[in-house]
Amino acid sequence: MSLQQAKPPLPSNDKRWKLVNATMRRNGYAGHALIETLHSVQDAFGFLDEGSLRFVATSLDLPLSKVFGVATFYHLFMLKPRGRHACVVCTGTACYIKGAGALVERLQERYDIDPGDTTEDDRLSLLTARCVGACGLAPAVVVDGDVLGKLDSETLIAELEELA
Amino acid sequence: MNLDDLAELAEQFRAADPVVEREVRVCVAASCQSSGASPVFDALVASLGDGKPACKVKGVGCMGLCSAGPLVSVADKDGDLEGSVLYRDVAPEDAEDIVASLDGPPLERLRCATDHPFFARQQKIVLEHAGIIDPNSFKGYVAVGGYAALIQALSEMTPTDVLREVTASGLRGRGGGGYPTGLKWSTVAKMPGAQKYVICNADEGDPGAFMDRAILESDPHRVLEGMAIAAYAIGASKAYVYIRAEYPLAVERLQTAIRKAKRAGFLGNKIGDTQFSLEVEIRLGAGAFVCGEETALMASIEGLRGQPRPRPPYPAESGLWGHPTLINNVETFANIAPIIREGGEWFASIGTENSKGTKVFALAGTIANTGLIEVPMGTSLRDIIESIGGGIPGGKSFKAVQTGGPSGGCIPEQHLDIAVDYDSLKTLGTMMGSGGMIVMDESSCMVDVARYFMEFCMTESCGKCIPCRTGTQQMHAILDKLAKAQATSADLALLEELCEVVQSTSLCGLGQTAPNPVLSTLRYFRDEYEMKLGGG
Amino acid sequence: MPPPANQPNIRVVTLNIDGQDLSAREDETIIEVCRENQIPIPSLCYLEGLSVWGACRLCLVELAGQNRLLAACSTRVAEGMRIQTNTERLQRYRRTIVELLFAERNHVCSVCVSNGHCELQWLAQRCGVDHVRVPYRQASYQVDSSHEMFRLDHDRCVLCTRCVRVCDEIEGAHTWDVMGRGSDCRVITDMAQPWGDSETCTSCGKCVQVCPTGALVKQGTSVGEMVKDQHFLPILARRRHTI
Amino acid sequence: MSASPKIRVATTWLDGCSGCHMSFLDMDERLIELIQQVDIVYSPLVDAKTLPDHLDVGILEGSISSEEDLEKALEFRRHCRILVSLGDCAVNGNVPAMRNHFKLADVINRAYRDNVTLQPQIPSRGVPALLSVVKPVHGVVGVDVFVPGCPPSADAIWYVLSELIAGRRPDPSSVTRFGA
Repeated sequence: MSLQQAKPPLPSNDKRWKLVNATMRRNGYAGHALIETLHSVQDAFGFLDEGSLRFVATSLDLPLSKVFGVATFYHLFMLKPRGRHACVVCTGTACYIKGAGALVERLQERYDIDPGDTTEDDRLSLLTARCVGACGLAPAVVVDGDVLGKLDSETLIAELEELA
Repeated sequence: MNLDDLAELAEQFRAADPVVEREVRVCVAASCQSSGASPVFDALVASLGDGKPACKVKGVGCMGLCSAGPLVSVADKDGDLEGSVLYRDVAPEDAEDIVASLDGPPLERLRCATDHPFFARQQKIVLEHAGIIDPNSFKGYVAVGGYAALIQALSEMTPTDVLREVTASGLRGRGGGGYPTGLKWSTVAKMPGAQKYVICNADEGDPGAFMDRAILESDPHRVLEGMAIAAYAIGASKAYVYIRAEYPLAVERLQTAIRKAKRAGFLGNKIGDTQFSLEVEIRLGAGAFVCGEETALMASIEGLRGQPRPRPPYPAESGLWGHPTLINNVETFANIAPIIREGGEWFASIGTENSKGTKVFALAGTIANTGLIEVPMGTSLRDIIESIGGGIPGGKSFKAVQTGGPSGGCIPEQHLDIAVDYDSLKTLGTMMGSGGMIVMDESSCMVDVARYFMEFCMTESCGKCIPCRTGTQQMHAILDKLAKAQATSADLALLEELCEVVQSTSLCGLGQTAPNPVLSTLRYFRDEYEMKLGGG
Repeated sequence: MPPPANQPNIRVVTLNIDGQDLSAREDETIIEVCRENQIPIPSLCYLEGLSVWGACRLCLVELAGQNRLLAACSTRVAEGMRIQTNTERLQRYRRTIVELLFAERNHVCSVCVSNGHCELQWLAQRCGVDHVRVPYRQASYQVDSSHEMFRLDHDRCVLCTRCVRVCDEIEGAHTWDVMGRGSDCRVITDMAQPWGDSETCTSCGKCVQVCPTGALVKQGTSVGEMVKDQHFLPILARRRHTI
Repeated sequence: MSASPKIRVATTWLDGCSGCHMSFLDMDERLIELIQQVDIVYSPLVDAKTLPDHLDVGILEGSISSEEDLEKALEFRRHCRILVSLGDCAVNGNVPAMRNHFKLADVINRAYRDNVTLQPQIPSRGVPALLSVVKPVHGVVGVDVFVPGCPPSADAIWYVLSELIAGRRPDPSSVTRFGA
């Protein structure tokens, strides 16, 4: 007797679900494709909400708690949407030696948020990274994907203020 | 396919562009990209136009001196970096001048001397093509002799021959532990079972280390070639590259390389018309340092929480999905092709008694020349820091160099003359690690450095075993008290005791080595700790 | 996936534990041999009938000729092993590990429903933990009383994952898992929603019975009233594996 | 009967319920035997108002929750050769330390305002100021003997005192434990 679970319908007509589904199909809906699939959900939607986690769990036939456990283990996965802009301060050793700690502190103070949080107006998320690998540019900050190097906090804040 | 066929193919690729005599090479690895290499590349292409058909702008991998990026070198078609004219801190506005100088003397205002010790003292094996070939070009790799080692292995050597060469080379794992590579390969090869796996560990997580990223961004095919040779030697038909998602450029280049190698028949089914097949798949990490530990890495490939499990059984016996698995790091695989090409004995002639070959280091921190270097094992720390690295800038004095990342330690001035290899670093209470070297000047507080690394281990602890999960937290709390001059001598004694317990009882390497930065700074800079004692 | 392993011929080995010469099947672990021979080894995550987790590090033992300590639960015996289970060094480490556990969450034995029937409490006494040298973390945790029969108190949880394993391996529901990382780890049901809202929990109560502390308990119990019964586990585990 | 001079003992309670002292009294007829060998020179159970100098054994019940607790603990440490933490509150904070999860201001408001209907006010005179974090005794002074239990049984206390009288260092984990 086959107890195979039927694949669930896509959660909505949003085309992005097809991308997610394609990742799972490419991996034969195997349970070990969970992390790959979560990456594709986050690439498509920017974060992982409960609905998408449930969809992935049912599609890959994995327990809900296991999926949630994996999603919360890896720090790259976000369970909340990010702000319109993201400022990632590298806290690798080279950047730390060159003052990344002070950068983070100054940003916390200026925007009243902790690393990992987003300002109330959803404008800016402050994040930290374990070495973005731009040690030659220490201290390095990634603002919306662009690496800014050898920064002091006032220049950085001026850059951030310019963002819409 | 045999070596002659491949040589013919390489000749074809070299001859494909007969008019080109000189190349304007722009570093397009991540660090130079961060300093604006892409606009420089575009400006050079635009400036060159169709005016000089004998010259060509080419994107290449890392040239090493990252702090001076964007780097551009002008070289003869088959020329190396040392023989080239190197320009530093190039801006798009400089493109016109560089192009204009192609017919005349070099542009002195941007020139960066290549006879400087930074370049002259290096010996490149792993990075032999970095900064010379286009990492996105399969043909470019074959043209410089790429995949010859694989074809040689497949057409002229038995798996046992390959194992013999790798063993003879004395190569040790470049990921940190320094386990003999030949022994590891032979163990997996001897394991019974039809299904075996090769895994390339590209989860370079040590803060301040970017060797593997640079290798993958500069010369991805070389890593694939090493993996394919390993798979042939141990009898695997499936391989994974586990790579950090934080390295999008490296991921992209690796994907391109896999696709092109497969299309050309150097990966996939029946490689080089032999019975040997290998599928290579990329698996992305998701921000967990602990996944650099091999059992955690395998859990992550299996789609699980990246938590280590007790060893034994080792991956060689029971790895991915319970099958024998070979895990090596990027740099280890990058050493394989030259070992097959030149022979294990040749490789063993480089380096020290127990550490053979070269090692790639990422130099960072308060040092004049920040970047990527490759030196023979046994080069002294003083050479690396003062000569190659150019010493401490700003008239400050050297205090310590940190090696081995969060698992390593700090080496003070009095030990700078030590010859760097796996064993010498261990005697100093630190380790080779993956090759990050962070230089600190007199303004760095060593208690603060220890606290920084403990904070790292605390947040990166997977939470599975008690000593690491809660011990790192308690040690961090004491270090924090110390840094704030609120700790007592009883706190310091407790810190040392916790170091011992966490080191001896933690489940995996992360916890077992988490106390190292504390222990090593206590060993060499105890006075700084004692000066911080307060709190009555 | 791996093909089923051939059952090799199991040999019998002899080894020495704490000065006693013993024989054992070579597929046994050190802890199994110790339990058979009434050699006490403290443990928390290990439970006969569940898969080995290897996380509590309390069952570490010393093996002659090797500096690295071995977890008795995850190490198979081998011919000629000479093992020490209770050296001064091991006692010191165990003591510290138990202290670290007490300091991590909020174990207030005097008001705990498992008082007097708690494995952590016994361990503290056996390991000579009469006080905790490290400061308590004082992190706040919620109590989940949403399930009609059971209650979850994170304050008492030691993250041994016995609940996760029994639910997955014996009951087959996999309602429990662990979320987060490091000291933020927490046991959860389904998507970390209240236990009472779980869609997958069968209310079988096995998790409650295997929980070593007062983290998972029956509703309606008062201080010291929660007595656990784990006799079902080896029986069910055996039957599961012989099917 | 011992001919040697009696051992001078002081006890007091800090932030606790006094249950450990009640358990002490539960030694019943053994108290008579005890009194042959020890002098209880200062205790809630006797009349002395000030803590004498040069004591052999000091026994503290309760945790360090207020400035007065802190002062008493420091004074005991100064005056006593051997300091004993008696009971879970003294040993690990126990119930009093459960307030550590809340801000002190919230705790005080809860006690003196939120749940009070008649003239709610926060007392400022006659009661010692609370510390922001409740600590076990060894969190502020060195402690020599730890006797966990809530309360430790009379037997456990008897064992500990007998050992101390005999000049030995007791191992209370053989007779009591957290929450016992």
